[in-house]
Amino acid sequence: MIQLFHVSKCYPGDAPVLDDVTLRIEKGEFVWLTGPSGAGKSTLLKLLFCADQPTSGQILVGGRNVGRLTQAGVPFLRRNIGVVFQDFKLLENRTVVENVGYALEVLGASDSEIRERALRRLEQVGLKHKATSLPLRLSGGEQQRVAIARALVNEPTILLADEPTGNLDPGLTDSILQLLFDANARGTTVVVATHDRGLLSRYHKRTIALDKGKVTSDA
Amino acid sequence: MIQLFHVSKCYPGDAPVLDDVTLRIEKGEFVWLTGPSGAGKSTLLKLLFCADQPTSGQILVGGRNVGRLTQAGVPFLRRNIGVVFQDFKLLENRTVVENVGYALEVLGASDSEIRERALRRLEQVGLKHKATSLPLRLSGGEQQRVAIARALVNEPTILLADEPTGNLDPGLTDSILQLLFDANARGTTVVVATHDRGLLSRYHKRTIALDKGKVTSDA
Amino acid sequence: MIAHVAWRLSRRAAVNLWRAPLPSLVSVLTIALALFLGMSFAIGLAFARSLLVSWGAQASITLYLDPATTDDQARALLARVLESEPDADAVYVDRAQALRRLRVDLGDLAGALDGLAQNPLPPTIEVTPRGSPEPAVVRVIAAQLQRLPQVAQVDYGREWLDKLTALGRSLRGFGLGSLIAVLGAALLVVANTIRLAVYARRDEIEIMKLVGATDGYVRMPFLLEGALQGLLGAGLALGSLAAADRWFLPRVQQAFVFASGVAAPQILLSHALLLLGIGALVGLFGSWLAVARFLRT
Amino acid sequence: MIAHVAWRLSRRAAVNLWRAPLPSLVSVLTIALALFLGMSFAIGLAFARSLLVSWGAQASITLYLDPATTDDQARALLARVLESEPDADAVYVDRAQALRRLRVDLGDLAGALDGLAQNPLPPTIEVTPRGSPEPAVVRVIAAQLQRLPQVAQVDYGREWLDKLTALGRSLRGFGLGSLIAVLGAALLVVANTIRLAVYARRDEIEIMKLVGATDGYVRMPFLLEGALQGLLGAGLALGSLAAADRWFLPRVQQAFVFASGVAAPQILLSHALLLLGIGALVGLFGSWLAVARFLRT
Ligand SMILES: Nc1ncnc2c1ncn2[C@@H]1O[C@H](COP(=O)(O)OP(=O)(O)OP(=O)(O)O)[C@@H](O)[C@H]1O
Ligand SMILES: Nc1ncnc2c1ncn2[C@@H]1O[C@H](COP(=O)(O)OP(=O)(O)OP(=O)(O)O)[C@@H](O)[C@H]1O
Ligand SMILES: [Mg+2]
Ligand SMILES: [Mg+2]
Repeated sequence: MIQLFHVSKCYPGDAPVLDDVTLRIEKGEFVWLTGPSGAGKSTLLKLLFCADQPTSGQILVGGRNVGRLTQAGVPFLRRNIGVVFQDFKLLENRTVVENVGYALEVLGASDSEIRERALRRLEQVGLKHKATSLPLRLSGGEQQRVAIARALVNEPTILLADEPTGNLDPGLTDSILQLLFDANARGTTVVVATHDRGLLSRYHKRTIALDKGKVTSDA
Repeated sequence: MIQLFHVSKCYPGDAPVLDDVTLRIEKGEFVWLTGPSGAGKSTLLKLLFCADQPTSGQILVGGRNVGRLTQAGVPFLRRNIGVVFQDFKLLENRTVVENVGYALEVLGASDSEIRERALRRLEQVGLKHKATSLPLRLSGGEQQRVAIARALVNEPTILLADEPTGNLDPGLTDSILQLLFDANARGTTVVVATHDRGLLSRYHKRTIALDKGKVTSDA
Repeated sequence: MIAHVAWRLSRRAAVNLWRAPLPSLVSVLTIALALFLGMSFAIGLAFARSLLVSWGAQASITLYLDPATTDDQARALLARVLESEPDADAVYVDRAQALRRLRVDLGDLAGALDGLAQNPLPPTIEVTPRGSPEPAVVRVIAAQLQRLPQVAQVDYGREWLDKLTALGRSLRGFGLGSLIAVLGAALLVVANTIRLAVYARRDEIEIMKLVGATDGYVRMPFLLEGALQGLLGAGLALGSLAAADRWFLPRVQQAFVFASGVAAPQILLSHALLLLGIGALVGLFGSWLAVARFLRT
Repeated sequence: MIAHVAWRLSRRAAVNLWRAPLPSLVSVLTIALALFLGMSFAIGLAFARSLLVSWGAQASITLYLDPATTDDQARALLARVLESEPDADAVYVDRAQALRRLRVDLGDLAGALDGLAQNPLPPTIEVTPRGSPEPAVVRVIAAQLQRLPQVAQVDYGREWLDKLTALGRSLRGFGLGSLIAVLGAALLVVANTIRLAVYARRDEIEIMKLVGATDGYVRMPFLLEGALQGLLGAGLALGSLAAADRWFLPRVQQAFVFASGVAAPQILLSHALLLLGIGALVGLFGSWLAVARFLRT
């Protein structure tokens, strides 16, 4: 499903952020991506949904070479990928339910369908009662859960979650992870970047460790 | 140092966010503030540095009644309080060292002193090499550490840290906490809001638990 | 599909206007000012030119008759004038009438005439060409009348007519030139203001793209809002023009008595529609440019 | 302390301009347009009025002499005129000269004169008051000259002089009124544009306050940037005016031949300084209002 061949990413004047990364993630896999702060986890995820281009190397997502996508092809790639951003990236001037629904709106779903599916996801993350709030009125953990609901709402074939539980208490963390596992069980390929050693040890899954842009272990 | 008497905070149309909270934190104490997502931890911290006003109740910080502060008094209160915001709140158009230095700049320190002290703090959080980057170019964990450096840079008498390690790997978490303990040892009163049960169990300190706006335990 | 997307986007545009009115407000105001200026400039120009034309047309030709001319001779002459210039009106003003007029014109200064031993004014025939003849035509008529007997002197304000002609020509060139320059500058400001309004919402554009919206889908609400802002701006400009027309112009009307005969500038429905159309286009196009700028990054 | 804070803030203003040029750019452009419009409006108004005054002043008085007057009589009369009106120039135009002039004036149409059996033009004395006498004064002089012997008719373009007087009066009222209205609207747009520019940086203001900056310290860099933007805007407006003066006006100069004698509008150093001062004040005050709006929340 996801393949990286000798991918490097450099910003001028700095040490490379990703350094010759080669990886293969199969369809339906669940993968932890871990590593210290600044290791390049978020950068790696960004490359997968084409928010940035690698300096060198090739990336295949769902069989397509991401580097060869046209300007018009990018949105269609992204619609098959749900992303939970580390900084949430919620639309400030839209309510919670509108934010979650936006991922469906771009697909051209009908208003009633958007609303129904968005509310269902919000219920799963425990935020149905905040549906009409604006994101700035939410607590950090609530914002994070809205971001998770949005990523899941259109049943993407790939789910990329960047530190999705950093602002959640242990109880919520487990229930959110259960949502990710459920999606995975329905066939979604899931990649979760996390620092939380507790999670890694509680849920044994394939774990890719990055350090200074290099893959240091993969098991 | 910090006292709350029957403090409540309500937003119209919602259940109260804080509900009759009475607390006393002594000078030089180190306190964990914990509770599930949406419990009111961030709101409580906000009230302490006057970013919001309680609906009812009195708050004393350093012997002053926060509710009675004039418009002009607020900045002077804040200069004695270092805050690590849950969403970092870095100035986008200033470099990392300028961001950290800003807390000193408002005190009227000289350019060379600002630079020197800001760089020292950045070194302590392991980011000296990113001093001239803009915050948007940093990883999540790096941004969080900049926020921590800024909170510590002017040796505040009170330090409020909202989820300061949510984006940090365990190694960094420990070294950052060590900085907080050091500040505490130098006399700073420290309040840290966190979800991380691991921290609570590793570092035994007074722990105040909130749930739905009420203090459920304090030990 | 198209219809319900359009409906959804219109709803969103309205909601955005409601939740964050400032950027839209500024765009609307700027567009309104630009259109108001352009429009009043154009109207002023048109008015000034028609004023000049009317002045040129009013240029009457005065035939000063030989002081020795009798009333009968003068009347016979008047008949000849009317006959030879079918496109002109003519009246005979005798010496006594001329003196009375002068007294009235002089007002307080009329005393200066009291010392006159005899009426020094010659009888005149005043010829007023009908229609709005060009200055050149007025000259020919004057030259023809000059040949009539008993006509001592023909006066048709040659000097002034020349000045008006030159002024009219210069208004055409200068006015149009500066209209274009000012409109260009105003458009530049409008485009940049819209860009600033979009800049204030650049995060929104970034997020929309990251969540899988096509460029077109991101652009759409901005275009719609831009067009709406343009329409509102044009409406505001029209409203101000109408208000100026209604409340401001009458106050300076007395200063414009000399312009009686020139139709007051009128805002026609077609002008209003044109202005609304221009407003919508400006808003639309400005938004397009602005969004394109932020879509690229 | 004050000095190094000022230096630091100036540095920051420059850095901000460099890192995020759009908001500043838009403010600068808007201020420039507003000042340019206001200034050229004021200049145009002043120019139009001095043009009118000069036209009024040029109003010469023509004494049509009795056709029977001999050259000697006419010259004696000229001497009397010069004596009685020490503030005026006067020349004698004999009948032959008058006819030659008419031929030249008629140009292509001069043929119309060929059929004349005898020269129908009377001799004239042309009196030109020196200085720029008011229309009323011109009237008195004309009335006095009327009393002289051999003077058949005095012509001083009464009708036109009245129109000019009225036009001048209306320009004063109408022009000043619309100048104020346009400047008011432009200021409104400028203020709102600056507010939008500050709005795009509202997060910054919030963070600064949370980190312990006093309102004054938050405001300072915005005020400085506002003043800088105002200065730049005024500079741009001045530059455009100078450019228009240099490149645009000469092109329409030929259309302005009739205005020879009126000093071309000049941008004086004092005007330039005034404009720069106004620009800085507008930027400063606009920023103050805008920041105050976001400091309160
Ligand atoms: N646009 C950029 N320009 C320059 N450097 C960048 C840019 N974006 C990221 N970096 C650098 O790349 C490195 C890796 O960043 P990345 O966000 O991938 O780290 P991460 O593994 O997600 O860390 P964290 O766990 O702290 O989120 C960091 O050192 C960061 O400073
Ligand atoms: N401005 C506001 N308007 C309305 N409700 C608000 C506002 N700010 C916060 N809330 C609500 O108050 C509750 C408590 O928020 P708070 O940020 O204090 O929670 P928290 O304990 O910090 O949670 P987390 O661990 O997720 O950060 C939340 O349910 C939130 O939605
Ligand atoms: Mg990251
Ligand atoms: Mg919180």
